This record gives sequence, structure tokens and C-alpha cells, in this order.
Amino acid sequence: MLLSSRQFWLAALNLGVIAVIGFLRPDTFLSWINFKAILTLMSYDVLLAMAMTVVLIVRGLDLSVGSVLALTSVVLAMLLRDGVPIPIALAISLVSALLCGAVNGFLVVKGRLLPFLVTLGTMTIARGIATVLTTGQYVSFPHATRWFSKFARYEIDIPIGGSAYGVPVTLLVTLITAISFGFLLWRWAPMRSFFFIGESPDAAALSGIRVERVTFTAYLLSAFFVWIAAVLMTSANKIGYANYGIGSELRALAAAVIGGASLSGGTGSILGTFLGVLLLALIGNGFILLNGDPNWQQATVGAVLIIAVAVDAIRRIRGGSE
Amino acid sequence: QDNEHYGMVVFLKGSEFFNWSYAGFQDAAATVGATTELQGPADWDASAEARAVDQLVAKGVKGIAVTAGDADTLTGAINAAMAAGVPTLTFDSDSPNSDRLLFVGTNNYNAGFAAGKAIGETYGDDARVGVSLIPGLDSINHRLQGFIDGMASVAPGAKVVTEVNDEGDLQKAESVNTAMLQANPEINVIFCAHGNPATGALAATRNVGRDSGDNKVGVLAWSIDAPILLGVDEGEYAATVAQNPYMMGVQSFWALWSAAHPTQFDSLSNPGMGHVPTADLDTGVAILQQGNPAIQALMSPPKL
Amino acid sequence: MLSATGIYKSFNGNVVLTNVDFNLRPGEVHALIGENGAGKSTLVNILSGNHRADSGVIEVDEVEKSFGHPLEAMRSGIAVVHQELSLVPNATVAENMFLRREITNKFGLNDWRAMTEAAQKIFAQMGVDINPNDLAGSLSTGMQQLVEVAKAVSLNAKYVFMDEPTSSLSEKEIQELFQVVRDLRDQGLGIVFISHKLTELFEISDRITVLRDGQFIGTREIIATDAEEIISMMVGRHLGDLFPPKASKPGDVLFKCCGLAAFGTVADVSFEVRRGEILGVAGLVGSGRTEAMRALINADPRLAGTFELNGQEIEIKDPADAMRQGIVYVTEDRKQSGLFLNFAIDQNISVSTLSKKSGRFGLTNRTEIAQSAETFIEKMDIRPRRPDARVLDLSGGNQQKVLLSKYFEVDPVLMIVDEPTRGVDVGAKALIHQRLRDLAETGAAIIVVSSEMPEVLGMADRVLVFRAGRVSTILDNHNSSLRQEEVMAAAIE
Amino acid sequence: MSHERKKLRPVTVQYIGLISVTLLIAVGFHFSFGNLLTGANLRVLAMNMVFEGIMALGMTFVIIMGGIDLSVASVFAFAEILVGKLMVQAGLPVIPSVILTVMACGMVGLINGVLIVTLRVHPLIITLGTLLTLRGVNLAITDGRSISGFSEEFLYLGQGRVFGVDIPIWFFGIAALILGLALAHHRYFRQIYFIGGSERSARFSGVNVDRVKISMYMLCSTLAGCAGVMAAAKYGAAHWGHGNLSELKAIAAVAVGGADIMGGSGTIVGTVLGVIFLAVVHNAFVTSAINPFWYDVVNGVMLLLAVLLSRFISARNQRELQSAKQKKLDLNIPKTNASED
Ligand SMILES: Nc1ncnc2c1ncn2[C@@H]1O[C@H](COP(=O)(O)OP(=O)(O)OP(=O)(O)O)[C@@H](O)[C@H]1O
Ligand SMILES: Nc1ncnc2c1ncn2[C@@H]1O[C@H](COP(=O)(O)OP(=O)(O)OP(=O)(O)O)[C@@H](O)[C@H]1O
Ligand SMILES: [Mg+2]
Ligand SMILES: [Mg+2]
Repeated sequence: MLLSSRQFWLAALNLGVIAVIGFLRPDTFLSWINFKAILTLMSYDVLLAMAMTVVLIVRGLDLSVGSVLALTSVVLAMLLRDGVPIPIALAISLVSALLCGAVNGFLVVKGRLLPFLVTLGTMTIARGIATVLTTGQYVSFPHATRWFSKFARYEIDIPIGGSAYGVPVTLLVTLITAISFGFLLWRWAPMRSFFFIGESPDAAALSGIRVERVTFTAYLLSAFFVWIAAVLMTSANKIGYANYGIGSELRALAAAVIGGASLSGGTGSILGTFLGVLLLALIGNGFILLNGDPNWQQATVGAVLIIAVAVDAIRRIRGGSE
Repeated sequence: QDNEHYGMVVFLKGSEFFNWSYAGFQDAAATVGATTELQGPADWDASAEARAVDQLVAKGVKGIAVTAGDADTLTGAINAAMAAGVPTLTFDSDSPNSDRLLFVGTNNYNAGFAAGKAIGETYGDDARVGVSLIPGLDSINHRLQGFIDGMASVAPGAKVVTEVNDEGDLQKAESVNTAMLQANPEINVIFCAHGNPATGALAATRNVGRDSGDNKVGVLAWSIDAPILLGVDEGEYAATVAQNPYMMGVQSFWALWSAAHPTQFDSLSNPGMGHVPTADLDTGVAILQQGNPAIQALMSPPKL
Repeated sequence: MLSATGIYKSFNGNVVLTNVDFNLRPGEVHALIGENGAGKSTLVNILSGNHRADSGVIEVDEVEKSFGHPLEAMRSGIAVVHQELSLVPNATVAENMFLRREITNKFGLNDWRAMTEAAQKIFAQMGVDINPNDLAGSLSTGMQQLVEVAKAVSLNAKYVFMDEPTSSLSEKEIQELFQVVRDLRDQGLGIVFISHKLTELFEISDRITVLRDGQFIGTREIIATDAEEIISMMVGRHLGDLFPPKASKPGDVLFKCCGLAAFGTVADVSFEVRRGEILGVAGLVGSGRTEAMRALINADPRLAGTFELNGQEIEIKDPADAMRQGIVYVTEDRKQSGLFLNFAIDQNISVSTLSKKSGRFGLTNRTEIAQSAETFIEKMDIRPRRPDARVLDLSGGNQQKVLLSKYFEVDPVLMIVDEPTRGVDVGAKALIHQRLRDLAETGAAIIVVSSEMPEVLGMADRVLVFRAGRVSTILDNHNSSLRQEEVMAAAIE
Repeated sequence: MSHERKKLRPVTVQYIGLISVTLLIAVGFHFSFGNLLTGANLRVLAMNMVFEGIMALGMTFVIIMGGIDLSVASVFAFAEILVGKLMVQAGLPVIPSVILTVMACGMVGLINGVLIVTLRVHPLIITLGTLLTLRGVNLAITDGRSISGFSEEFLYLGQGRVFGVDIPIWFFGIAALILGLALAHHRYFRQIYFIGGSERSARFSGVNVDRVKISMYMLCSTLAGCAGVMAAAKYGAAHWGHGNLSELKAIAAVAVGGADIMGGSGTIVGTVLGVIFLAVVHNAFVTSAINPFWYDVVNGVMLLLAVLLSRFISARNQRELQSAKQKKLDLNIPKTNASED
């Protein structure tokens, strides 16, 4: 079965929301421009939520995704500002992101500390360093090669049917990353071990899985996704900023959980996470399209989270084990 | 004998705007050999500012300049500081019911008025404005009121169509403004009522394909951040409202310094302290458009 | 008298108990027996308020009861020693014993001293040496079992259920426990005793009730029945031998272990195993057998030890490394470190061979996974016969079969099995023994660690006896001549 | 009997470590920068952390139980706003307003608890949901504006002093004392160690797990509500942004105090020490006027060091236990050598 029932009802829910908003505001909502905007703008959240999903599957947690995003973007922007060639700047920023992931992974795996505490610590530290580096100011890089500050928003025309749809590079990169990683997670043998580790680390070890190494890899992978988001965000906004992604770790967690990941590990999928982010984005979008009170906008994320887990729990309790 | 020491308290510590203020504060202090420090939370939590004020009083600074993240929340702390004999004033965001010496900053209503007037003059009665803001901040409310009045003063037919909450976040600003433009295609101006959303709002115009051409949505920024100044210079933004945060810092310091050094005349409002201006100091705004020479001057932000 | 009549119970539509009658008189030990999944634990759970029956009547001393929570059952004088230990590891023994019945001082606060003393008194009565101030988690399984019994005693319960209390006890501890059980019976308590070990039941019980597939088969007076009858009631058929014949001819030395040591638990363990041989490992609980085996594959840090496989010196860096070289260890703790409880049977069986089963780009091959699961469901007689059934919903014995299948699937050359049949019914036991012997016959070597002496003697070609973290001796059993006393002597001494 | 404990328990070691480090920082900074250990500064120091401290007390119970409550920060702000609305906008007198507010906050805990036990979803998720929702509600019902104009009697709750000590600090001290005593010695509260250690076992032992859980979430948000009420009185204003991220500070304090976030261990003494430690570190930063941007970095490092330390201590204890066994093992060389046939 391709869709577990969780993903199925999430997809249905998304379609339901689309139908409702589409019915109420057909002119503005049901346009490629609007969908393009929704999808592109949720790209960063998708990447961060993917980063969260990977570690959730191995029974971890990464509260530092938002801070690492900020730190990575700051590092990248500062290097570009100082005239470092783009490939080198990208490489160094990747290393700095992976370093954060490695610290998380190391402390969780070798220090046997709880991921919650470890990443709570690194969350504070990473943003702290980003702020120290920039004293909180925007870092722009007017002298870096032009293409870098253009590419994330560059639109590639993809012909579908008769007409061509312009898809921004940000969205394209995110989709490609999500689809290829989602596929690997679903079918690639080495990545299947993530699920076994999350379900029972002890049993996984005795089943010949190198638990420590694989768990560490999950944190690195998480940092890698954050790096992609940081590069796209830095390019799209043309600045590095120490306050990027504040609060995004909680959004990412919410989305991943709505998508079926669990803090007790062993479950989660990229499709589910994507649908979770999409749901939150659609509701936020619909809120504005329907001219909802902007004050209530913030409450929706929490409410959607609670409702989503409640629906799932009721389904689970009622439907029993299967 | 220790140097005289003065403190500045801000919210969103580290934001470029307050860095300008602090630079002014620091530079002014340096001319008389005084030292300074910057305190406050990196987020919107005004109660943390109140605690920072308490802390500075306990530390025994000579004077405190505070920007009130929330007017009421800081009243108590400012009053306590004044009662303890530490001259305290507000800058940029006021706490009008407190005993502060005075307020140094942009008169937000006036600034909003100027901005509204500029839009009214450019777009006339056709102006349909969407506002990107954080609800509930007094300063922003005043700006908006000023904006509405200013615009009405020259173009009575112009209208504010809707408001969206950008939560002070770049990313968020882009999504809500995009949606706003989608929902209200008649909008032809986005008024960013504070510093953060401008890049997001501009990106939003691009997302809906209205960043150039006849149908272009003009973005009025409220910021002197380098990327935005660059954008103004390149014609991406319609204009930006430039406050004068550096001068806020400088004036704040001098007022505090004067209060801490009594001369032959007492302060009119706070006997026992030195003589300070008896009215609030408006540091003014400039509406910067493409080609304005001030842009180049502001492009290199201060080093702290 | 405690009686249950016409009990029905189903989980999500799966009927687990149908029309079960059961009664327990004061002053008797009543054995409950049945294959894995027959519904014994479920019955206990219903009688002790942990689950609610779908229908049926429960009477305690002629009064009809309906328990909604274990506490209510406790108040009616019912205490349970559960199949899985239920002490809280990081609280003291005394606090565990008196939870919810704390002795308090005049301020309403806990009176720790009084509780310690009360606990000491009970332990003294039972004749066991346990410090009430120790953390429960620091005790061995056997000790914890005794604490649970003590807890039931301290409840002044009239009816005590013991769900497989002996499955992780040594012979000596079992005898201690039996003594306690007899004392309690003589004091007029009614005791339900669940075990898969028939000999034990004949030794301790007065009556015996048999369940099969959730149905009540019958109750017999123990003096009026025999093992034959009980087994046929249990399985509904005649059973063959419990143990397969011994190795026809052991081959060359396959694996050699020299000077194995683990910090604080195991020292200087050396032995060798031959192809086609089953090496039994006996010893008292806590003698370090499990630790030694885990240290062998470096699942727990090893202090020292060198190994030879097929005459070649090898290194074993971690369990994965061991598995790569064909050495596997099957844990005694299937729930914690054996199975992926929330995953399906096929997932569990294929976990170690995923890469092998995957195609060119390392993509998993779903049909092959399902096929191998079906093979094992057939071969190991796993129920339910659906590869996609969740392991959590399986009974203990079937879980054990899934666990073993996972390692059979690897085709190991050396298989170390720790307590291969803990909590497994007789029918399943015979099957598991046969499968282990089958593997040995293909030229693999097998090490069977077991606390059940008959199992060791019935399975092993040679028996390695542990005592206090060291090898006490290695005894020969090729012609099944070894006697229980010899092994015990080497284990205790 | 020889049933007495001779060894220092690991938690004791952690407490001693925490106290010494705290003192070291305080004294060190006092002598290098002056004015840390002055009366005025100590008061500021205490007031700086007191609201998070009160939340941390409640959090301790929840964490020992194996749960977590992220929603305290929004409950805190909610209490401020509600008490403000009741008094300033509805014109209720002080006492009923405060009681109603605290009860309403207890209700949030009730909702948290009920959702957690009925849905069987990890408390982190449920309370994240309530955190986000309630924060949105706070923003919406105030339109983002602050509420002020409290009466003098009410302000006394936050600004008044008894024997020169502020009321919130009294509240923290007394609450810590009573709750600490109850947690250590009262049977109802002892149950949470069992729930945290093993929920299943607790249930089998007759603990009404669901009820205890719900009551602890209620306790936690009630305390957060009390903190919020006093904070409104302290600042003379209620605002949705107040107490932002204080849930993380409260959790950090509990963790630094040596509680296991997985549940089963932790004490009020530890939490109080954790609160004091974090307060001193923060204060040392401010008084020394080291680049304040470094504060977050140091704070994060401190948290990691503290949990590493407790990890290290428990590992060492484990090792000592093993050493004793190893000695026994070394002595116990068998008389008969392993014999092969
Ligand atoms: N909570 C549950 N949910 C679903 N099925 C259950 C549950 N508890 C037990 N079962 C099923 O009920 C049946 C009886 O299980 P039970 O544990 O009572 O067997 P048992 O006789 O104690 O077996 P064993 O000897 O292996 O302990 C099994 O098929 C089991 O899978
Ligand atoms: N009397 C005891 N008091 C405290 N701890 C004990 C006692 N007996 C054993 N232990 C501990 O319990 C654990 C069980 O040891 P281990 O698993 O090696 O024994 P085993 O021989 O494999 O027995 P089994 O697997 O049947 O329990 C060891 O960590 C041991 O230190
Ligand atoms: Mg059972
Ligand atoms: Mg063992």
C-alpha cells in the first residue's frame, strides 16, 4: 500500500481545505500564482520539517533546526560579503551546518544525553553565535556574484498541458529533495534502519544495525536539510540574518507530528510531513484570503495540531491495532 | 574614580535599528569619557526589559535610556529607577504614563502622517493600501493613524484596504503579504508599518507578478537596513521612511548626561536633576526615494 | 471463594476468552495452564481489574463484583504477581511494596522507618534476605519476583495470582518460592499459579485448570490426573518428544573463545564449540551467563577476550560485526531488545537481511520480504498466519518464534540463544528445540543459555556451567547421561 | 542491621556541585566586577528568575511523572491578561479576580491533562498545541495591546514586600517548601515517581494514573497562573509577549537541577538550586557587562555542561558499583579449573 491511512486522511483533509477555500474564493485561491506562492513559501518549512522528521524517526528530536538555519545563513552571508568565492562559501557553510548536526549527534549518541536537552542547548548556542557574529544585524553581500542572490527566485518554466508554469528554483529544489529523500526513506535498505532504531534501539543493535553510527547520520542528515533551507533563504532574501527561523522548530515539530511522526520514534514519512506543512500553510493562506482577523491567525497552528493528533488518536483507539 | 556608566535597554536586541541608536549613545558618551552598555531581550518580551532596567539600577548606572516594548509594562520599572535617583528616559517607543524624564524619538504620528502624505501625493485618490504590521504595538498604531490622516489630507479618495499580521518575521511577512495581494487585487501600495516586513512585502509583489510594469505594487518600507536602502536606490521600493535612530541615541545620552550633572538651574520636571528639555524631542523622519544622497550615507551601518 | 462464570473477552473483535468458568478456593493452589495465547494472562487481568470482561460474572466471597481498576480488586483482597515484572526500578523496595497503602505519620506524611520495618518483618517471615532500602531496579529478576510476592503477602490478600513467576527463576529460587507459596496456602490463601512447566505444577498445585484457544477445557484434581492427560487437554492432540535426538557426530571446532571478561560481571571465560554441536550453558540466575554472551558480541563493553572462527583469529567489534561473520545472539528479553513490537511480522523477520534482500540500488524487495516471512510462518507455525500482523498483538510464544525466525533468516554459523523458550508452551517448545537442532545439523554451532535444567539437559551435547561470573566446569552429555544434580553441584558449590 | 546507606548518592553529588559552581561564579564575579553580592543586586537577581522559578516548581512534578508542559509560558501570559480583564475591564475586586484567574489556569491544565490521558499522545505535542493556541488567544483577545490600570491593592501582590523581601519571592520560597515536603514525603505525590518510573507498574500497583497525571498538569498550570498574576502586579501591566520562552527556562532549571527528563527522578531542592544557578549566571553576565550577545551562548553551554555532569556522575556511580563486583570476581577464583573432555 502506498498511502498509509494516516497519509490518506491528511491528503483528504488538505483537499477538503482546498475545496472550502476554493469554493469561497475561487478567483484568487485557485490560481497558479497563489499555489506557487503557497508552495514556495512553505519550502523552508518543508525542509526544516523534513530535518525534524528524520531525527524523530530515530527517536530523536532537533530543536536546533531554526537556530542552525540562522547560523548557517549568517556564515554563508558573511563569507560572501567578504568576497569568498561562492562554491567555497557554500562548502564552508555546509561544514558549519554539519558541525552543528555532529555536535547534536555526538552528544546524543556518545554522551547518551536526551535529544530534547541537547538540542535545547545547541538551539540557544547556535543562535547565540549567530548573534555574536553579526551583533544581530543583517548581513548583505552586495559585491558577491549576482547569480547567487537571484537563483532562488529564478523561475524555470515547466510545460504542463498547453501552458507553461514558472516554478521557482526554491520550490524545485525542495520538491526534488523531498521526493528523492522520501523515496529513499521508503525503499532504500540502509535508510530503513532508521525506523528500526526508532522502534527499538536495543533490538536494532542486536539485529546487526550500527545504531550509533546510523543515529549520528540522522542528525547529520537533518543538518544537511537545514543547510539547503539556509542557502535558499539567504539567496531569496539576499541577506543573512541571526533571527531567521525563530520559532520554526516548533512549527516543524508540529508539522512532522501532524504528518504521522511520533516522539517515540519508528514512524514518520516525508509525504506525511509534506502534507502536514501544506495543511498549516493552506489554513494560514485561507485565513488571509477570507480576510480573517489577523489576531487569530497565530492560534490556528496550535489548534490544527491538537485537532490533527486528536483525530488520529480517536482513529487509532477506535480502529484498534491495525 | 570609575568612569561614569550609562545603560541602554532595548527589545529585539541586536536589530539593526537599535544598533544605530546604541552607536549614537556610545559615540556621544565617548566624547565625555563615559562608558555604556546595552541590555534587553532579543525578542518582544517587554517584561524582560523591565527586569533589565531594575538590574541597571541595582548596578548603579548614571542614567538609563529605554525603548518601551510595551508602554505599561515598563512604567513600574521606570518609576522605580527615577525614584532611586537614576535619570531615565524613553527613546523610540514611549512609556507616556511613567515618570520618565522625556521621550526622544520619532513622533510616530507625525512620521506616519508624512508617509501617508507622500503616498497620497504619488498615488492620489487611486491609492489602495494594504498594511503589514504587528498588531497591538502603540508605536505602530500611531503610525497607522498618522498614515491614514496624512493620506486623507491630500487624497481623500485613497483608502486603506486591509491589514495583515506579519509577526515581525521576514518569512511570515512574505506569505501574508502574498496572500493579501491575492485576496485584494485592488491593492497598489503596501505600507510596511515597521522595519521587518519590507523585504517580505517586496517578495510578495514579485510572487504575484506585480513587481514591475503598469500594475506594479509600490512598497513603502519603514527601515534603514542596507538591503532595503539598496532596493530603494534601485527602484524596487517606492520609498522608505528613514527615522534617525543614531540621533535618538545621541540625544538620549545628552539628556541623561545633563540630568546627571546639575547646573545652576534644576530640571523643571524633576527637581534635583540637571536641566533637560521639557518637551519630547522629535528626531524626525525623511522619506527616501530613489536617488536621495542620504541613502549612500546610511549604507554603512555602525560597528559596535 | 473467588469465582468467575461465563467470562467473554475480545480485543478489537478478536475473541480471546469464550465462556470461561474458573473458581479458586481459599487454602488451595490452583494451577492454570494452556498454550501461548490461550488466554491465561487475560483471565488474570480480568480477575484483577486490569481489563474488564465483555460479559460474565465475577464473585468474590459470594458477592458480585465489577472491577474497573486494579485498585478495586486490591480492595477485594486480590493481589497479582504479573507475568512481566511491575516494580518501579528507581523507588526503594519498601516504597514499592507499600505504594498506595503507605504508613503515614500524624502529619499525613510517609513514615519511612515504619515502612522499612514492616517490609523487613515480611521478608524475615518469608525467609528471604532483601534490603527494603535498596532500589528495586538494583535487584535481580528473581529477587524482584520475591518482592512482588512479598507485596502480595503484605496486602493481606486472600487471593493471589502468580502469572509465570518461575519463568526467570533458578531452581534454588523456585524452591524458595514454592516454600513461600506453601506457607501462604497453609495460612488459608487461595493461589492461582500459572506456569508452562508441568513438573512444577504437579509439585505445587492442588487443582489444575486447562484453557485452550480461549476456551475452558476442564478442571482436574491434581491427584486424579497426570501429565499425559493435561497435555492432551492443552493441545488437543498427542505430543511427540520435547527434545530432538542429540548430535549425530560433532564436526571440527568452529569457534573458540579465550579469556572473555566483562567489567564486574564476567571473568576469564574460555570455551569452544564444534560444528553441529549444541553447547548448553547452565548456572544460577545472576551467574553472568547473559553478560558473558553479550560481552562476546560486544553488545555490552568487553574487557578482554580473543576469538577464533574456523581456526582464524577474529575480532568482534560490535553485534553488527558479529553478525557479518555469522555470529548472532538471540536475547532473553524479547520485548525490550528482541522485537520491534509495533512493526509487522515480516518487518521483524527481515530486519537483518534487508540489504541482502534488496536489489541493485539497495532498494528493498517487498515480495521477497513477504515470501521469507511466509516461509517462517509456515516453518515455525507462527500465529496468526498473516505476515502483516503486528508483533505486539501476538502472544508471548509466537513473539518468541518471530524473534528466532529473524536470526534463522541470517543463516548464522554460530547462534547464541538466551532462554530460547522462556514463557513458551510445551508445543511451541518442542518446535523451537527441533528447529535449533535442525540448524545445528546443517553444520552450525549453537549455544543455548537456559535456566531450565531439563532444557539444558535435553538439548545440549555438552554443558558449560557458570558460577559467579566464571566457568565452573564443562560437562559432557553426548549420550544424555548427565544428571541434574551434577550440574547443580557445579553451579552452586 | 547493615541496611544503612554509606555512600553519597549521585544526586547529592550533583547538588554539591551545583552549589559550589553557583557560589564560585557569584564570588568570582563579585570580586572581579564588584557589586554582585549587594543587597539591591541580589533582590534584582531573585526577581529576575522568580516567575520562571515558580513555573519550574510545577514543571518538576510534571517532569518527574515523565511528562512535560510547554504551555506554561502562554498560561503565564494568559493569567496576566485574564486578571487584567477581570479587574480593569470587568471591574471585579481583587480577590475574586485572582481566584477566578488561577482557577481558569487550572482549567488549562485540566485540558492538557485530559487530552494527554485520553488521546495517549506525547505531552510535548499536546502542550505544544496548547502553547501555540493559547498564545494566539492571548494575542487575539487583547488585540495585542497591554492592559494596565490596576488598583494599588493588586499591585501589592507583585511589588509589596514583607520583611524587605518581595511577595513573589515569598511565594516561591513557601511554595517550594510546601511542595518540596509534599513531594518528598506525601503519599499522593510519591505516586508520580512510580508513574515516571513505569506507568504500567504504577497502574498495577493501584495508582490511578490518569487522575494523578491530570492533577499534576493542573498543579503545573495553576502555579504558572499564580506566577502570571504576580507578574501582572509586578509590572503593573498585562501583555501577551510577557514570559516568552519561559517554558524553556523552566525546563532548563529542572534539568540543571538533576531531574531526569525521561521521568522517575528529580526533587524540588534540585529545581530550586537549578533556578538559583541560572539566575546567578544571568546576573553575572549583566553586572559584568561582558558583551551581552554572548549570554545565550554561555547559557546553552551551561545547560549542556549541567546535563553532562549529571550524566557523568551517574556513570561514575555505576562504575563504582561494578568495581565492587569486579573485586568480588577477582577474589572468587574457582577451585576447579575449567575442564575439557
Ligand atoms: N491488549 C491486547 N490487545 C490485543 N490482543 C491481546 C491483548 N492482550 C492479549 N491479547 C491476545 O489475547 C490472546 C491471549 O493472550 P494471553 O496473554 O492471555 O495469553 P497467555 O495464555 O497468557 O499466553 P502466554 O503463555 O504466552 O503468556 C493472545 O492471542 C493475545 O495476542
Ligand atoms: N542477588 C543479586 N543481587 C543483586 N543483583 C543481582 C543478583 N543476582 C544477579 N544480579 C544481577 O542481575 C543480573 C543478571 O545477571 P545475568 O543476566 O548475567 O545472569 P544470567 O546467569 O544470565 O541469569 P538470567 O539470564 O537467567 O537472569 C546481573 O547484572 C547481576 O549482577
Ligand atoms: Mg501470559
Ligand atoms: Mg540471562
